[in-house]
Amino acid sequence: MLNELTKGIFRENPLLRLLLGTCPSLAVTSSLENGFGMGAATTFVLLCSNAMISLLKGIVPSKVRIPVFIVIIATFVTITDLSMSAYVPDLHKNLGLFIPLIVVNCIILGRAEAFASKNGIVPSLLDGLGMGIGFTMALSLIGSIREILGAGTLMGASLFGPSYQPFLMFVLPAGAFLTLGLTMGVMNWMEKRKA
Amino acid sequence: MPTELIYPIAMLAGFGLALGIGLAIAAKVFAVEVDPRVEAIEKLLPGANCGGCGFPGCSGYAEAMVLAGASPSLCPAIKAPEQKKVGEVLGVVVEERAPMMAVIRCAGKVSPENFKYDYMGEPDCATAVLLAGGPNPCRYGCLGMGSCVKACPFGAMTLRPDLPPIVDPEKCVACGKCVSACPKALITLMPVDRQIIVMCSSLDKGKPVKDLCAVGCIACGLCAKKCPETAITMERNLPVIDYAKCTSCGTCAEVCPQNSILDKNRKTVAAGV
Amino acid sequence: MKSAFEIMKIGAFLMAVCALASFGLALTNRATAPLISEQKRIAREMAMKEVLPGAVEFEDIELSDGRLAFNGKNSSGETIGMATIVSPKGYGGVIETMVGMDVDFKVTGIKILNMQETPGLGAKAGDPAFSGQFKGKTGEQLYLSDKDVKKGEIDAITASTITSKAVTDGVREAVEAMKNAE
Amino acid sequence: MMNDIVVLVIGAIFVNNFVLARFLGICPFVGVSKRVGDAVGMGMAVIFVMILASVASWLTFFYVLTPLKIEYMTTIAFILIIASLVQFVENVIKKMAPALYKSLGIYLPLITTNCAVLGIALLNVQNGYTLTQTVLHAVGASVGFTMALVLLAGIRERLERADIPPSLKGAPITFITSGLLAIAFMGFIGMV
Repeated sequence: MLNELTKGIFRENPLLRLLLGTCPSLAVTSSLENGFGMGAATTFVLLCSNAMISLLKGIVPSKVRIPVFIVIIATFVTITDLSMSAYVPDLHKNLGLFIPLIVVNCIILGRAEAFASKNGIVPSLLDGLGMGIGFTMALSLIGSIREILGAGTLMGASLFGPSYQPFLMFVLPAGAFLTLGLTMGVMNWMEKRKA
Repeated sequence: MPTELIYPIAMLAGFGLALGIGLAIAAKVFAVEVDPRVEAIEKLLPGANCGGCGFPGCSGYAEAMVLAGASPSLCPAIKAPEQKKVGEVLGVVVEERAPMMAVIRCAGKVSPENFKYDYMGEPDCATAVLLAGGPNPCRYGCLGMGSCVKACPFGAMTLRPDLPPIVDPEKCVACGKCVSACPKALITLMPVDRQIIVMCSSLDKGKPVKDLCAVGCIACGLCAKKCPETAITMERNLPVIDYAKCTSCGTCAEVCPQNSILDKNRKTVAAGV
Repeated sequence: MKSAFEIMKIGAFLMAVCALASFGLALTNRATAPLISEQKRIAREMAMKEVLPGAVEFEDIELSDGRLAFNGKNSSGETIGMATIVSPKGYGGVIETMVGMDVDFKVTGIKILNMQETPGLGAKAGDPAFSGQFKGKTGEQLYLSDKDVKKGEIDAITASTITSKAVTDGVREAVEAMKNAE
Repeated sequence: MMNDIVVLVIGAIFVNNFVLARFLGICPFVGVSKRVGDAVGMGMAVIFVMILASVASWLTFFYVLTPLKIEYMTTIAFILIIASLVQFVENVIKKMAPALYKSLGIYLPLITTNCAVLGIALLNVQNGYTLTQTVLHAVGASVGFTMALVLLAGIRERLERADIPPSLKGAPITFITSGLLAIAFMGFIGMV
């Protein structure tokens, strides 16, 4: 049972291994805070939708399977969206368009289809939690790299003092692609060296 | 129930109902009846989509068999038990087909030492042949870079240092992919049980061949003269065996001064293919 | 007839799920809606105070061209200036800017409400270094210093002329709008 | 009016290209860009669905959500429509054009989970476009998406032959290539 939880973090890390959920991971990881916020929101939605879908898996008629799953996921996303804009407005502004896009985030529908619709509620919850944590860690990692290089700060606190000329590229879209590609490369390299 | 609760519920529920019914009707109206037999046969076929049967992949072949009555014995890659089952599904008797395999008609030495230039390009015959017919001094000889090996969907061919690739009769299903992949057209499909094979495709005569290759056919014609069944005729400086007459006695392989003819019983070809 | 019942069943199932979902959403919305509008109002209030220093009380008015504006009154109740919101089109999208102006049409301050300018380049428009330049300027001075022929007094941000020009034009437009609304 | 059309379409194709600048639709962008043939197939499917989805979502927003003052339901209503639309289109194509379905069919379910389709529906509404602008934006965005996809597919086909450090093979090199592509596309910024 524990393996459901741990597999999501490194071995089957949704972003760096399974290549799921790359859209938000590139767009909102311009800083650690955004990356973490996005990861947390996605984890919450993933948990709830995995639980709900594994409850309903028996009675969903096959012809409307995808619309039903999507409505469930969308409900939790909108709840997250509304509560975030009420309680954490500035983070909500940074994440902007990408909170509603959690609905089509490939991780959630992917896990729902691949896992939750076939397993019981507890494994689904664990799987959701594992995947969520893995995703949040990956996002925070990329977020911090991009923030340190792109803006010379971490969580807003300046690291290298005012004289540091930030490497602007990393905050721009192109930098996001490069960071993700290189991070995956390093991970593969570590995997090879360890194995 | 205040209106600001009713509106959203009514709206989404309305959409849900309309779309649910719409999808259900669409699934019914647009249902495409798939003949169950096609699926059954498709499962039996090897699924390598090699095209050896002449149809676009296994699903295309399965459909052709069920709908267009194509003969079930066209699939080169199928094993006997599955082929029998396909026959049963179709309700047709499947006549056995002699197993075939691919043979590379060249046994010469293929190594960079005796290449006519230093080839630094893409390790692929089709690319190498573009450069003055490839690095092999013998214009007809194998380049040894494995275009055929890459083309084989069943992994039946393996590259060897200094020699043309070797074909594993077990794995080879004679789908013909390698035949079209070889830029020198050295590969032909032959019955697995054939004993006598001319292992050279050089159209040159005498000295030019002798200088370049230890086992190249110099078109001396001895095999044609000595063959007890006169099954061999010399065409464009190469012996062509009429396998109807040939009794695999092996005299041609014996007399051949260059050992260009392979006799599987006694493995005469010098390169030991 | 069985298939008709089957279709209805599927339709009903999706409807039920949607109804349940929207019920949950409506509840959440009811809980969060007041909070969100409260937040918006506070943000606007803060912006207005920043743009019209010294103003305590605000009164919504409509300008001649239908634009929404506010009259700023100080503690003793007299109007000390006006503010409005303009949305010039910048480099990455619309730059929503609030512009404050005192009674003799001098800009008292500007604040960028939201924008999607490139971080590190256009986004510098929000820093006081750039937005502070507008204070005390009016009419003719509200042009980019090197760019326009009339020798304006606003220095553009390096490597983001488009953003600087957009904001400057927006502020000038706001001042014009408020001027002829008097 | 003419200038407005050009600005909108060219802007969506080059300036804020859906994939390279707005990061929408990366999953299929990475997943399906192995061969140019697949990329074009996916591109066509995306163009078709994006335009249909944009129009459907615009109509829903302005004739259902706004009058009833339930704008917060936008996301859930849009995604429900898009999912059903894609499933409906899949059924239609499977029946009407089996050959087309064979080459295009496998991509259609992929599109439901495609951020670009929902992304454009939401953007059209957020930018307050009129119906014609919505269609133009959809055309521009989907053509931009297809162009980026086909460009990457072309490059990736050549990458198969290049010698890449082993740990960078596969997804990492694709992202790095997309990054360079994004840098190239940055040249268009400010054009519109």
